[in-house]
Amino acid sequence: MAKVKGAIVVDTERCKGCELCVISCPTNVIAMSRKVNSKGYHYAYMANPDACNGCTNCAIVCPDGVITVYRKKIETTEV
Amino acid sequence: MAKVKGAIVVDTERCKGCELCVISCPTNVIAMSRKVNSKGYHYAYMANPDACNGCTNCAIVCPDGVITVYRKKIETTEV
Amino acid sequence: MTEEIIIAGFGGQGVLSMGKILCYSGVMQGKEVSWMPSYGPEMRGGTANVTVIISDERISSPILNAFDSAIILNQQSMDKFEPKVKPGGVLLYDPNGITRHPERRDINIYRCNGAEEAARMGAIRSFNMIMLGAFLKIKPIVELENVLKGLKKSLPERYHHLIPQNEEAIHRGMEIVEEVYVMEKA
Amino acid sequence: MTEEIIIAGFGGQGVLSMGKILCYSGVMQGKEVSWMPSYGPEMRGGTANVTVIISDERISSPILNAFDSAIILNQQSMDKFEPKVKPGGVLLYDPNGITRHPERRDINIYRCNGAEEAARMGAIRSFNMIMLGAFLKIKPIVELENVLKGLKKSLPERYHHLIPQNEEAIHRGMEIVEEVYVMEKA
Amino acid sequence: MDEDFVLMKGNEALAEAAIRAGVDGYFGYPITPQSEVMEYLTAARPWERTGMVVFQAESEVAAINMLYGGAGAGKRVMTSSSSPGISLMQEGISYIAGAELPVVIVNIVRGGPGLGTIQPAQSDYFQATKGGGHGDYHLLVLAPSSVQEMADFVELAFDLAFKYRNPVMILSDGAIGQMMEKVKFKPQKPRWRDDELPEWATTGKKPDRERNIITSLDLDPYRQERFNRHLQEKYRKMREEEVRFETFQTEDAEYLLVAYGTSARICQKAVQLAREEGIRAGLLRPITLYPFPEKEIAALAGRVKAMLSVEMSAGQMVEDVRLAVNGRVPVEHFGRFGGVVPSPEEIVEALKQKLIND
Amino acid sequence: MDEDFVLMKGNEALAEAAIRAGVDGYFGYPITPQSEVMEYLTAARPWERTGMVVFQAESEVAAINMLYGGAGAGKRVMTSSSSPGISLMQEGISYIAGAELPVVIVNIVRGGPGLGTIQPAQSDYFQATKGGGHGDYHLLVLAPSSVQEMADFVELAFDLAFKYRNPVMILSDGAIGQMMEKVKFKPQKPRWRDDELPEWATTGKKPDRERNIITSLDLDPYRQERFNRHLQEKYRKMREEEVRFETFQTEDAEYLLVAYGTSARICQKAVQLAREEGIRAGLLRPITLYPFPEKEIAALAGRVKAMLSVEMSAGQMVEDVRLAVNGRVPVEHFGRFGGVVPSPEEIVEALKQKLIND
Amino acid sequence: MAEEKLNIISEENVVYKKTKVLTDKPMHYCPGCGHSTLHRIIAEVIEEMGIQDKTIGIAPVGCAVFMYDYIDVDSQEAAHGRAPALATAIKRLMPDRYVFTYQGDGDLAAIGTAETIHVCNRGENITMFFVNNGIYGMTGGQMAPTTLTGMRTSTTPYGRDDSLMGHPIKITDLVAQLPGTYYVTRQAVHTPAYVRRTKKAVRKAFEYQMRGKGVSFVEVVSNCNSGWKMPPVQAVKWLDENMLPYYPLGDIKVPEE
Amino acid sequence: MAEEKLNIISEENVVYKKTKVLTDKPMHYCPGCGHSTLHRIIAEVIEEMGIQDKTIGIAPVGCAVFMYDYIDVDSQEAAHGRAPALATAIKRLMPDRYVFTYQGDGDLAAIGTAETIHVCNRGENITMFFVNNGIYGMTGGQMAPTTLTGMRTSTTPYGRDDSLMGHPIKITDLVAQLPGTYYVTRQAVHTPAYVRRTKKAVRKAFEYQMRGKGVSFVEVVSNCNSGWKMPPVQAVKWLDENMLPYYPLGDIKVPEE
Ligand SMILES: Cc1ncc(C[n+]2csc(CCOP(=O)(O)OP(=O)(O)O)c2C)c(N)n1
Ligand SMILES: Cc1ncc(C[n+]2csc(CCOP(=O)(O)OP(=O)(O)O)c2C)c(N)n1
Ligand code: SF4
Ligand code: SF4
Ligand code: SF4
Ligand code: SF4
Ligand code: SF4
Ligand code: SF4
Ligand SMILES: [Mg+2]
Ligand SMILES: [Mg+2]
Repeated sequence: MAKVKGAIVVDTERCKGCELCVISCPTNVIAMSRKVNSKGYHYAYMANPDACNGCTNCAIVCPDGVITVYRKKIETTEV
Repeated sequence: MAKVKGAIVVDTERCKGCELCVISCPTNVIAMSRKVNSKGYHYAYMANPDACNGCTNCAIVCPDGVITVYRKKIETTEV
Repeated sequence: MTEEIIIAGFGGQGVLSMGKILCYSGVMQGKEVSWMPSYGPEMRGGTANVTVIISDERISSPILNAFDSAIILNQQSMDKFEPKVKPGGVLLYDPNGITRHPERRDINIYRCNGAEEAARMGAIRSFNMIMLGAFLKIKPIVELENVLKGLKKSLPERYHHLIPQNEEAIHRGMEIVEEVYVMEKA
Repeated sequence: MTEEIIIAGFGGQGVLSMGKILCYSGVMQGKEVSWMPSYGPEMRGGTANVTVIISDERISSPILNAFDSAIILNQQSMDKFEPKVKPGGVLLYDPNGITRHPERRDINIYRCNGAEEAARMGAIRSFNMIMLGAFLKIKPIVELENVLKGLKKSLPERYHHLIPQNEEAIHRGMEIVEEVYVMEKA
Repeated sequence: MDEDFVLMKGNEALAEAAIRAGVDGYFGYPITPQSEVMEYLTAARPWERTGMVVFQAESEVAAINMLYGGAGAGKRVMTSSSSPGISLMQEGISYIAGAELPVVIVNIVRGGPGLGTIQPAQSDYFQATKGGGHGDYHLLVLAPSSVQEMADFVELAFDLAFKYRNPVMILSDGAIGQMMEKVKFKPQKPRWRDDELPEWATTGKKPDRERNIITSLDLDPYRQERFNRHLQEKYRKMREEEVRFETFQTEDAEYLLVAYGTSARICQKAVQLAREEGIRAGLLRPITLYPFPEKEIAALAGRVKAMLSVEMSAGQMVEDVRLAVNGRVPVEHFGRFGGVVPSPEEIVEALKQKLIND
Repeated sequence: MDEDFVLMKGNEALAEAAIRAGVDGYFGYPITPQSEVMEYLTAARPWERTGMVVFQAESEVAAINMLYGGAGAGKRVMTSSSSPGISLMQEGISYIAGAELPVVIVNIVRGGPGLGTIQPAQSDYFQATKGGGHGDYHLLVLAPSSVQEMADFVELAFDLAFKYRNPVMILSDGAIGQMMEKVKFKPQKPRWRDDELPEWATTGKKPDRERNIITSLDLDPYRQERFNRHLQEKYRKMREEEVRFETFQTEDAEYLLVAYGTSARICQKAVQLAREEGIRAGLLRPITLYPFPEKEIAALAGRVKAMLSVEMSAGQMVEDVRLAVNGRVPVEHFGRFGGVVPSPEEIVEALKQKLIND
Repeated sequence: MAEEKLNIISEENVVYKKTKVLTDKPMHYCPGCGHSTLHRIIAEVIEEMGIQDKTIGIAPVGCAVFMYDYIDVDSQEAAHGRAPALATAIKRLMPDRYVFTYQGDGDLAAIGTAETIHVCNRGENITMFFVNNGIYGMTGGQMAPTTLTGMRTSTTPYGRDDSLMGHPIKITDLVAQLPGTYYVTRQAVHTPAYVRRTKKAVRKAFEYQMRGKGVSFVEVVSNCNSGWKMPPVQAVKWLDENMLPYYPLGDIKVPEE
Repeated sequence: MAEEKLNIISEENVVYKKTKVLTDKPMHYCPGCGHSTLHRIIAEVIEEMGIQDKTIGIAPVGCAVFMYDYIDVDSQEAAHGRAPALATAIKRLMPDRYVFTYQGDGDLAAIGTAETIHVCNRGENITMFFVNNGIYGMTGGQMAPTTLTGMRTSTTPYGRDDSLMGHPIKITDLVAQLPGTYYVTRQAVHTPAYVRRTKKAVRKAFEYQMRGKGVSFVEVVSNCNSGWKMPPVQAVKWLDENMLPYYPLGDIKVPEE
């Protein structure tokens, strides 16, 4: 059976830490880093990467367009 | 029996000859003089004074407010 | 030669176009000309007037306070411009509607019953051409031939058929103009 | 005496109010003072900074290009203001979030781990007072007594209960400030 | 007599000249004594002749900002108004100067301040030449003094506007706008084709170039200062290259009248009258008010005894005359204003009283 | 140390002073760097203290015309803005001058032209002093150079405005508006009662007087000219009576700096630095920019070797200095602009290069 | 009969004469111009309400610029389009006075649009009179935003082309949408019946101000004989046939009371 | 699993990335500001429609003043409130270009009201974007005409008082009344679903321009975290709870097609 797997890449230097992606992710993939970037913002990262299905919600809502989303169908074998 | 009689006085020097009074008089009292006032306007006058019933239409429509209207109940004897 | 003229009357009497035709006539005769109307809301229902200057030299101010000649077509204009004619100058007027006739004795006064004549001719709109003719009779500053050329230039093509009628009016004006008071020549 | 100070960091770090308290302290000590913030949209999400001048004389320009002292609270401000400290001057900074530490050797450099200390004290908002204490330790341009008066004047009445906490923070700052590089006295 | 001459009002001549110069767009709002400009344009249907856009805006504020947009797109656009309307445009004019946009603005001046009168005046000289809007900018200002110049200066104004990427003002007055004189027009020029538009214009970003941006904003004061120095350099170049003026009997003049526009016409007559009285008067007529013919006036200051600035204002250009003369000879002002036009006689009188009796 | 002093931004001090002066109404529109004026006023609730109206208008155009209305009704009304907003007000200002209405307009100048920058500048000098709007009018212009003066000049401005029935401008800049300094306020004054309003105001026609009319219109040019002469007479009187300035070390000065507002503060330091180098410099600070201290500068022209007009502009006030000096000594200009504030050191440098090396 | 007439013309028989709140100065308006009529109506209402000593009128730039010469109340002449701004300040500074604005269609619906919309949105407690003659009268008959489709004016000599200029704007309907207007009505003054109706509207408009209700807005569809280039009688006919169908008379927003 | 992830992150699997019509310059907007999102949407639509080389954008004075730094099209920066005037001229002089304006609520609904109303009445063939964040963001959070009742701003520190300032203006509903607007809609951008819907609206708005339909007007109700003094997540919640009830989302005027 095919399962859809997703991943995001956050341009952390340009992330402004607004957290709109966090609240928009249906699968709670994203959290805010405790570290700050050079602008002083805590930036978003995939805290829970396995849950990402590549729905693009986060990227679409990200004001600064700093998220790139990848998606792939992956064949899995039912256990 | 009482009959209502009217009369108007036109301030001919201030009349601008627009004729709005003429077309507003229900009893066709008013006409425009062939003479002009010092501004060059033909002015309104009571051409048919007997017909005036003092309804004030002419005065009310006169843009420049140059008409004064008088009205009086007059006792007449039916012939 | 410089001739400074005021033409003044009611709006609708053809004051402005009389001035324009006079100017075009001047141009046809190779003169410098200027035409300066009174403008703005005071025109409405009041007087219209135009200052016309015809000269051999470049014209300085188009706005004047004193005139060689005045062509006057109503009482208000008479009141306003009679005092502004230069001593020795010309005042031409149409007596129709004039209640106070000109009184000065240091200018030359002429009368032309233009409105009446225009009505008689059945061509009310030619009134201003009659007055123009009258004026040119008194002050032949432009030749008739150039006036006709000027008329042609100043009228849009579609009105050119009216030129003969206008010409006739000019001639009538020349004929009917009357002296009222003419100063003795010094 | 004239002391020209830049205080620079992120918006929200209390930069402007630190400057204001310093000024009020100066006023209490009978000095002339001026406080000039950076203003406008570049403040948003970027740096906030304020130029404070405390002097015995009337102050000329409130806007300066070189400073006796710089109190620096983030990397951007470090980049911008380290070069603008006058030779022999003072640079005080909080190392939290600083990636490139100051390098000049013609100025005196101090460090105060204010943010960390504020967190430790459970009073994050006292951060700026810790830094103020650190600065006053290095440059005691106003007496503590006047700083407390200044604090009182600059805070609205309803915040006066916070003064003891602020005082404590100032003392903490005085204690924890460290020398990083101090020039030899000439 | 040349049959090519026609008689036209100054306002109309300007409008016809605009069509013939291949102007792309006129945007305006009615106001006396210049409404004939738009009236002529709408009657002449230039959209059929050249494709020119003639547009009645909802206000002068809108009109001047339409100019900004149109000029930013590389088009040749103009407006006309009279004093109160021009005052309303000051923010927009400053923006246009700051964005370095070539536009032509016509002010047919009437007497002020406020609603004032509709009669001719020259009391907007300061506003035009020193900057009625905010910031260190200058318009290039042309002052026609005849109907012919009302026509001729339109194309000149556009040439200068595009040469310098700078707004140009034609500063005239109600007398010249309303009077008819004979005028001769140049033949029709085509409007610019799309591929002739300036390369800085916002015509749509082609793949082979960076996007074009029209703006007057730079928050960084040092860059802003650099930009302002560039503007100043432009103005210096204008002062070097664009000064235009006319002299009349200045060769042997002892007394110099300085006047522009309508007052210059009258001064020419005044010079004649003065000379008839044996006073050796002359006239310098600035055609560009900015840049002002300061060198020429300075040079004449070495030759005449005194100067009189004759203006239909309470005394504005006189400051520029004084700045040029720099104290070497007395400079006086004579003015009628609030809509009054001086006569040649009173100018001669003023010359005698203010300069000679002194 | 005087406990009565408080630290405030110039903008805030002006606002507080307005309340205390018993101002009736403030009408404005936000713009950097002066929005604190309205922000302070709305936070201070003066309507509860004095009944003062504080009103955010839909635009600067509306605001200036609200001033017209309010002042026409005899009330003490003011606005504040910064350069682009002040440009938008030019028509309204000309109307106010033409209707002889006493209002106070505050311009916290920023760098231009156009949207420019929000940093401090002095490039609206011409607009303020010569007339940015149309017609022969003048504002009376006060130039504060400290937060204390921002406060003090409000009441002064209203006094002068009502004395002359003329708009008064407080011309300041972003530095003075934004900086905090110590300031001391006068006690609260009451607002005028209805029966204290001027008798020309439109307060409602009482049976015992003719109706009052506020207008700037008179179509008759001769009456309009008469009215303009009346205005000119008023300006003459201002030049006679209202010139304000301050000098600093001019007694023995060989070189005179002329500067106002922020640049005057910096020049004071420059004078000290220059004197440390043995250059006998002095400073004249015009406090009124119109009327300009021309007599005082003319007098100094007899004593100093040269003058330097120091401005945060490309050179505007320098013209007034030159006009006052009238060629007797060299007058140069030094400016930083577009939002850049000069340093005392570069002023000394300019003094040496432009005046002494000459 | 002659005796009878003489008899009638005496003070006690007067049933209509010019109100004293109109001055004696002859109005400069063209013959038959509706501005004159509306001036008279306003003056009559001010007299009848006895509020002359508390009323401040604001004249526009437009033909009515000289309103202050005719209506005998304290008056201000506003810059073109800005009467509502003046009114806002005056009313807020003197809430117990009656403040009215008087504007033409160019003034109110073109250059002054922003002030019109915002004063109506804010609900300033004032009375606004709006004379819609579909043209710029004062400046010589140029197109106004309210000029009818196809109408010839001096800037639309071939007739207004809506595809270029948009449809004639119904600003009165627009302001009626705004929460700050309390009473919005469209009237006319070219027949005695209309005059009577308009007078009632004018009275209401002032009475609502008395009661602090916000903006009362009275549009008067009027004629501009000069701009339309028609004699008055023809103009009012044209008005009936062309203006009124597009600008129908009647109340647009009436208070629920 | 780690391998799988690596596997996924490669060009061919990209399902969303920043459009090339946005430049690489980081936007200066505050964290979470809707301006950024709307910029991105507009840029995406321009890319998708392939009209970058024919589009001219007009930036306002307001936080979006630097739009020209981010959206990679030829751009002009208008004076405060005047973007519609610029657009009118540009479109009339270059009818085959795509012209859009972008304005805030102060810009479009306060100082620029007259230009807004008239461009919409004339039906200029342009696309208008209107970011309604109920405040003057750029200048530090002063009241806008759209500021909600009771909302605190830096010029209404005790909350907007409608009895003094009038009700928050619904300018979008107003322009929908005008005959020159063809498509008028109110959208938002603070959730993925809203972003998707807004993108469709933006696309329509440009397509109608392509078809010469007049004004397409897209309001975006947005947040101003700095002006509202709230962190972004709280701001969008506040937006949902306060702005949207007063400014309900959805189409206001849709063409009958
Ligand atoms: C700023 C400004 N622009 C233009 C004018 C010229 N102007 C005077 S009245 C007017 C229009 C008048 O039309 P309207 O408001 O409809 O009044 P009406 O005369 O028709 O009653 C115009 C454009 C002006 N005085 N001021
Ligand atoms: C003529 C003028 N007046 C005022 C300003 C100051 N100003 C700049 S942006 C702005 C308002 C911005 O608010 P808005 O349009 O809502 O945009 P936002 O920043 O909220 O997106 C103001 C008043 C200006 N630049 N020009
Ligand atoms: S693509 Fe979807 S699932 Fe993956 S992080 Fe983004 S919002 Fe969450
Ligand atoms: S939405 Fe974008 S900017 Fe905001 S936290 Fe997420 S990645 Fe960062
Ligand atoms: S009062 Fe009536 S009847 Fe008499 S003239 Fe007037 S309109 Fe006619
Ligand atoms: S309505 Fe009045 S002005 Fe007109 S003709 Fe009659 S009396 Fe004369
Ligand atoms: S021009 Fe028109 S509006 Fe003006 S007075 Fe004449 S008719 Fe009335
Ligand atoms: S101030 Fe408001 S509108 Fe401006 S960028 Fe910040 S959040 Fe956005
Ligand atoms: Mg009208
Ligand atoms: Mg906003």
